[in-house]
Amino acid sequence: MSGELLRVTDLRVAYHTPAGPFVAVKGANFEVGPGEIVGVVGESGSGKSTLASTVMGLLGSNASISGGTVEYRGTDLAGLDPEEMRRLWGNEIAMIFQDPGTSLNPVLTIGRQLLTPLRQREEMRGQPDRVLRERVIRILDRVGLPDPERRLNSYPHEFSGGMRQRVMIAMALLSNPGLLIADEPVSALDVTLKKQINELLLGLREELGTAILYITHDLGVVAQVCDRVLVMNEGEIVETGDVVQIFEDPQHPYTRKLLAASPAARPLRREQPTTAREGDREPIVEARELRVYFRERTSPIGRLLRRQERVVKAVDGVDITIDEGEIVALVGESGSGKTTLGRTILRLQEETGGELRVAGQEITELPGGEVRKLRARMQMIFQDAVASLSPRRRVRYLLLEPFTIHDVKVDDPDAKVRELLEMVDLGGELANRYPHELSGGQARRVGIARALALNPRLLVADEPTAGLDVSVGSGIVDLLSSLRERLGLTLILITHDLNSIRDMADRVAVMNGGRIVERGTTAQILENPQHPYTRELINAVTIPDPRLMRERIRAATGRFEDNHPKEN
Amino acid sequence: MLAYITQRLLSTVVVCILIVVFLSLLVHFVPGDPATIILGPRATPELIQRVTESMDLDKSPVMQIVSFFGGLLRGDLGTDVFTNRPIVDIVMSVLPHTVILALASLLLAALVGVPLGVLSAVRPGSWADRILSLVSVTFVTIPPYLSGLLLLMLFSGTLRWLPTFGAGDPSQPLDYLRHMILPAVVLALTWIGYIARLVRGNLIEVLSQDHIRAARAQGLKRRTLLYRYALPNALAPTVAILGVALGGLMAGAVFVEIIFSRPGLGTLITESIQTRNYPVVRAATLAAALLFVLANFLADIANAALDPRIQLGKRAS
Amino acid sequence: MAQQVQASETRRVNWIPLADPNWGTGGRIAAVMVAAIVLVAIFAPLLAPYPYDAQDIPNRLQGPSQEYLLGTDQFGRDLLSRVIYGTRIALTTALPAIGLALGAGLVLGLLAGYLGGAIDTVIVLILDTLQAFPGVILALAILALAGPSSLVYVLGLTFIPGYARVIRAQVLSARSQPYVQAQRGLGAGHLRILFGHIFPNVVAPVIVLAAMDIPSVITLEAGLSFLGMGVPPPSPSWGVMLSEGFQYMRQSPWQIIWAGAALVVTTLSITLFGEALRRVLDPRSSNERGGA
Amino acid sequence: MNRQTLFRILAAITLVSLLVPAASAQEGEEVLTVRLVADIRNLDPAHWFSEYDKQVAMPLYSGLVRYQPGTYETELDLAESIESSEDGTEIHFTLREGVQCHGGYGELTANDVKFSFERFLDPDNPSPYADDWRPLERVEVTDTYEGTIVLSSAFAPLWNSTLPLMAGSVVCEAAVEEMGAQAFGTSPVGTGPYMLDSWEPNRQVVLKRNPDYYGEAPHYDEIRFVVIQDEQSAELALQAGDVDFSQLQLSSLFQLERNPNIETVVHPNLSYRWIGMNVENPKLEDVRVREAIRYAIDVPSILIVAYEGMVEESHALIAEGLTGYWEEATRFEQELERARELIEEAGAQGLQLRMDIADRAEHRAWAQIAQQNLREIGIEMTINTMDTGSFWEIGSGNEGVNVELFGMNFAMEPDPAWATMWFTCDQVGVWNWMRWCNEEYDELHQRGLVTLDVEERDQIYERMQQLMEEDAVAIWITNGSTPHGFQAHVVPSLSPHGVPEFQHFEAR
Repeated sequence: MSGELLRVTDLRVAYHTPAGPFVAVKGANFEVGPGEIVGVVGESGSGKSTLASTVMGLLGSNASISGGTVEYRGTDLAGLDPEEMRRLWGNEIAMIFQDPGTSLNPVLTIGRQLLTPLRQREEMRGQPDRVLRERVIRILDRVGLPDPERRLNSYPHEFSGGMRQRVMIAMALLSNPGLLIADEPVSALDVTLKKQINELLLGLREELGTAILYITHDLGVVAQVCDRVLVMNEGEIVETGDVVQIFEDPQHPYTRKLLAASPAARPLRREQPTTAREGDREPIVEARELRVYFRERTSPIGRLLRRQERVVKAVDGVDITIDEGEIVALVGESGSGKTTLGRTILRLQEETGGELRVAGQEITELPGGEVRKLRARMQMIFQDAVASLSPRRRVRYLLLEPFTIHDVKVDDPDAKVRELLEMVDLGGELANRYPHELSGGQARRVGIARALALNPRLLVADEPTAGLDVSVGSGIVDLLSSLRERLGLTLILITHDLNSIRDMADRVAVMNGGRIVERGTTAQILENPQHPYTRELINAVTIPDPRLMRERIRAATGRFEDNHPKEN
Repeated sequence: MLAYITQRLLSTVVVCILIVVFLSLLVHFVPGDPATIILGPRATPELIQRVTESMDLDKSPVMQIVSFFGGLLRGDLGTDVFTNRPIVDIVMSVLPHTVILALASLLLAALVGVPLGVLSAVRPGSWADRILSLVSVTFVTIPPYLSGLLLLMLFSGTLRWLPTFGAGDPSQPLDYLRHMILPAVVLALTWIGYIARLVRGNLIEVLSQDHIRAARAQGLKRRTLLYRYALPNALAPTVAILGVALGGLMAGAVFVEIIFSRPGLGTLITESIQTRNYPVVRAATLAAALLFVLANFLADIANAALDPRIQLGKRAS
Repeated sequence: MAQQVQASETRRVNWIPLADPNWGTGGRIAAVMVAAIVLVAIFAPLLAPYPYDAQDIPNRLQGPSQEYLLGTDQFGRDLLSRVIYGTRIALTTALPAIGLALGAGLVLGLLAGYLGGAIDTVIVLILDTLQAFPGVILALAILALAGPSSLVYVLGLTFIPGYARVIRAQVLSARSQPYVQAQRGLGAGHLRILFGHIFPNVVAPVIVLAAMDIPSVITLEAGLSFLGMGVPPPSPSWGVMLSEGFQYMRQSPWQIIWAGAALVVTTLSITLFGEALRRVLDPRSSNERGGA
Repeated sequence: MNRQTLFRILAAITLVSLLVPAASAQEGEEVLTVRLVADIRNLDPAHWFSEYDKQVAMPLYSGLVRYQPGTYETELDLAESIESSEDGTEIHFTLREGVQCHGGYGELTANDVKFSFERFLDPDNPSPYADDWRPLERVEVTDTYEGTIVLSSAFAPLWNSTLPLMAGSVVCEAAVEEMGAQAFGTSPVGTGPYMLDSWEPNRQVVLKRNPDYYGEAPHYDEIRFVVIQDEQSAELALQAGDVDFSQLQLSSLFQLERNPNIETVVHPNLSYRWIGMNVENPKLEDVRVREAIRYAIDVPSILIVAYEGMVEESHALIAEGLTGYWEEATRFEQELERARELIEEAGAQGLQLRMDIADRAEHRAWAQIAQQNLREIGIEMTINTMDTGSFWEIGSGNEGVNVELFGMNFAMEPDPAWATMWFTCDQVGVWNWMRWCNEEYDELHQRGLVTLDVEERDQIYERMQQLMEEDAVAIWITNGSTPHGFQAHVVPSLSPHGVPEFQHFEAR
């Protein structure tokens, strides 16, 4: 066996589109050694996922290799027939996918999904079921799934996201593959889970010697897990090298740009030009004991039967005051109630109890018409930017709609649209597009422009950078900052990523389980967290600093009591 | 689950009440005095009076409904004015024929339609797919009265392989089956096309999903992938839609039963409408509606069994 | 990613020319067929060589000849003319019926889906009831009530639940979409949200459904005519032609051949057209592509 | 042999066995399979509903007299002797001895006869057929086997249609008493050559030979009536040999005549069919308009299209072969010129009319031809098809005035009184949809009922038909025909107007 497990030589991959071929990978050269973790990092469209699929041999029918070779242990994968390829899969090369929610078969028990491929392995022929089961249970135990024997009969939807990803990993590792291709394995997960899974992968590498080709857009994750890294841009590998070297001494301008755009690279906001302490200035939002409970939706007939209703306490007694002109970040993991709180402040969600005053006005009792008028003054930027724009309306219509709704005369609609688009650094030519014809960043900007159309005083931005490439995300952050300066907005930022607000937020409120567990200035929270949950959050955040991340992993091995192994 | 069943039962009851209300109102407004029509030219006024009374037609619609449900609770739907038989007996005597026909054609349709759909879905856009798709669309669009008569002419008339009429003798299973073949095939044709199309569409969608790609990446055999992994996913929504589409089956059954001279709910209801035999129309329609509700219920359960994510009792939205 | 970029480029609907690749060959053929069928219906008086009810009893039940290209029926009426006018009957009963079902379904579905609660429950129960009625039987019962002039309404009625359900489901799913939340966030009223934003999203799938349902209505109309409850004579409904044709099948099979062919070709064309339309209007389901 | 092969073989065997008809009935039993157009409903002689009820019921019962097979000549049946008094009001009969009821209900006596006839007039359970026994005062039982039917007046239809048909069928009193009048309709007990074996609604009715029958045993051991509504299916069933005897539609005859295994027979029918014109409707008040319509409508064309030209045109109410047949009725032919003149005279140009018909193929044909014919004389006529149920209602009550033209079939029994009774004045708003009222006609109808002399009755009924013709209230189409097809091995017995008499069927 030669030194390399995987050797990719001058690989070119093209998609066939009606408009002609589109080359997604333009001559990639790299290799992966046994037991090595190689990161492939790049933004959307950089071709990194295509690269992963190509190596795996899972290209769709609309794409093909147009040049170069992919050799695994010296065998050219392109030369294999489907049956040989199939044998390779699972046995030699395994893959874990981005979204554990959709990558498991929803209608089969996980036991079956683990046993079926095992049963089809040649070396497993003739083995009694009991042996296979034991093996499955062992590996599930290994990836940290509690009570694996019983959970064999569970369906994927009965697991949490993190557990599903563990099951996926177990599945990939069933027969000790030499190479594991991990396509964004953690990007759909919350920060703490992200960390746990990455730690698990590292541990498994140590234990089994599996090489990992790790695809990600997150430089922090690369810093955390990879030995070497390939930086991809527009189908080309622009830089490759040892992870510490790349992060500390990037050569290619694109790599530098990427690192600079990373939110963690931004300076921490220390000076507080607009506000000193809570309550100093005119409070624009005051919530006392605010509660929002959700009941399970039942039909009237079901209600007649007085079925037990399950109540989810999304917001459970929150006090918060936000002053005029402030930027306050609500930070927490999914399910912490941060989005619900934001929506409730804007009266997009009925509260269950408590008081809520906006601009000095008690708004919980306001009739619908009054609330609607109030909407001109307070706006929201939604997390899913494209979906929050009505799909059958053009941008122009969407941007002018706030004026129509609130009966504001617009003298020159075209000029207004252009003005709004310019405000968010977009060209006027976008006015005639439909939302789905916009990129994620453009849609977000249109959402912001629409929210700002009526000059609101209060803006709630729900995960404004989530799902965006780092450079686009940092653009949005810059935009929001400058708008705040220019317009004197009050901003509530809802985010799970503490990094993304480090140079923006004046104050931070950390939420967990519907309550605010800690609050303080951004610097206080980030540099001197008090609450254990806050500390855990901060600890879990990935930062593009390989040394720091490795430090943390080492420190964490004792602290995270999951079943994953200690480093040797 | 119990709560779900209770809820289903309650809504079934409401549906039944609405159906009876609707039919009673219909009786009230439909031209044609049932008694006169039933008795024919020779009816005497006293006789008309008697029939009117025995059909509850002298009562207000509200009272008709009340007395109908009163009877229903006692398992008594009244007596047919023509034959003086209990209407329950009449409906129950034809009901099995319709149910068995429906089940047989559904089974047939599933046995043929699912493989057809799979065959198309494996290679979408191929010639086999194009031809199968055209065939299934044609099956869906050919009305049962057309295919029924043509098949009857061919297999019973010209070739004389199969009987020309009736349901056969239930006590002789083989004979009964022989009589079932053509009607079931005719009724199944539409369904074969329908199921094939549903399965094809769903399967193509499932095959493009991440979990299939993930399963492929584990080196599963193609057959395993297709039949064990993808097909169950594709069947769940198919089954759910079939439940609702069962209503269409009754419509087809009307034609099939007439053409093949089979006793059944379809023939009973159409005939009773023509003769204004309202108590029978009401009872038989109710039976048809209950069949539909039951079929839907079973489809929902089957759907939940096929797809563990679906929890019965959660309102589908 | 490359695929997405490509998809969004083709997503723009190309109405007039059939250039959108989502149409597919079959879809284009079907579209042309549908156009032809509509034209035949509109220009029936110009195309038909004879009035559809002109009798020529001495020449009854003839096969195709120079005088009567497709032959004659039992009254000696020209089958070609009757088939041509039959297109008219099929479309003039199917289109208003579907329009009616669509209208009523929209109102019910929008109300039920958007308002929810007790109104939703009541509407759903009514729909359940309508649906639990076997369609043909409901139609027969009401036709007996209101006479043949009510045909269009009856046909429409039996199709209401389908639309109402689809629309309700669409509204329910749209209601939970971020863009509806966003509209509320902008301060938009219910009417604006319902008609300005949800409605346009609901309409496309429903239009497709309507296109797919037209054949069903035509078939049902023909079926009712077959049972003797359809359009009154001497209107040349294909269903009437079929049922009468069967009676004379032994003497002259031409009537069922032509009427059956017209029925099947028309329903087939419209169905395939509807499918293609769905691919074009809703490219998210474009994995359906490649159908016949 | 592996599993798959085995499975294939099993499947093949199943398929083949399905194609082989199951052996029907017991060996050696002769079964006659007869198609019924619609299911039967009630077999009680006093409460039957349809023609098919009657056809199935007739073999179950015996009467005092019966028609000789294939004729309207009566002969003795249950009665050993039967005599009418001079004035026709007292009919004395003596029964055969030892006639046994089906199912062990004992010997038939004069009491059963009394019970059977008097129940028609039972006020507690009135029969729709009470008219058949309208003048009946009582039946006096003078001895176990002897009795006298006492009428209030002479009753001409008694011998023609009452005694030899359903109204003369004798039921067993004990059975009716035991099971009640309601249940009797579905489990009839008589003394006829056949008895009811089973009846599965919408599927089949089976009659079995009565082993204790007093007369000559009928040929078939079993008669199986199967319901086949659809005409094409029935024709196929006959062709395929699944059915031995079937009523047909005329258009089937062409095909069946070519089949050497099938024989067909066409009898004229008794029923009378006409296009009626409502004289009370303002549009048709003027007799000239009605005459014009009568001149316009081309009945021979109707006969070609609706009946394949295989029936005779009728020119008056009463069918040929019955008392009262009017030979000299005017043969109207299409005379468009004359029709147009009449319209002009009446000033009825541009008249718009509506014809109401029940949705039946033959009526649709009438209406469409009439529509074309009337267009020639400048009358636009629309066709209003209705389902049978709605149609039966349109002529009733005062609403009936709105009827304009209508197509109609009336069934009939072999006595002219059953035809003329519907057009009297008191039937206006009931069944007289022409709303034509003529005092002389009404008087003649009454006289016809009590007149026993055949020639005198002939004159009465001819005059009545003449009155109808003068007022141009109807366009007579035909009495129709009843085509039947049967396997060549069957020797059927049919009345002169084509009513099958199953008890007399034989095999070749």
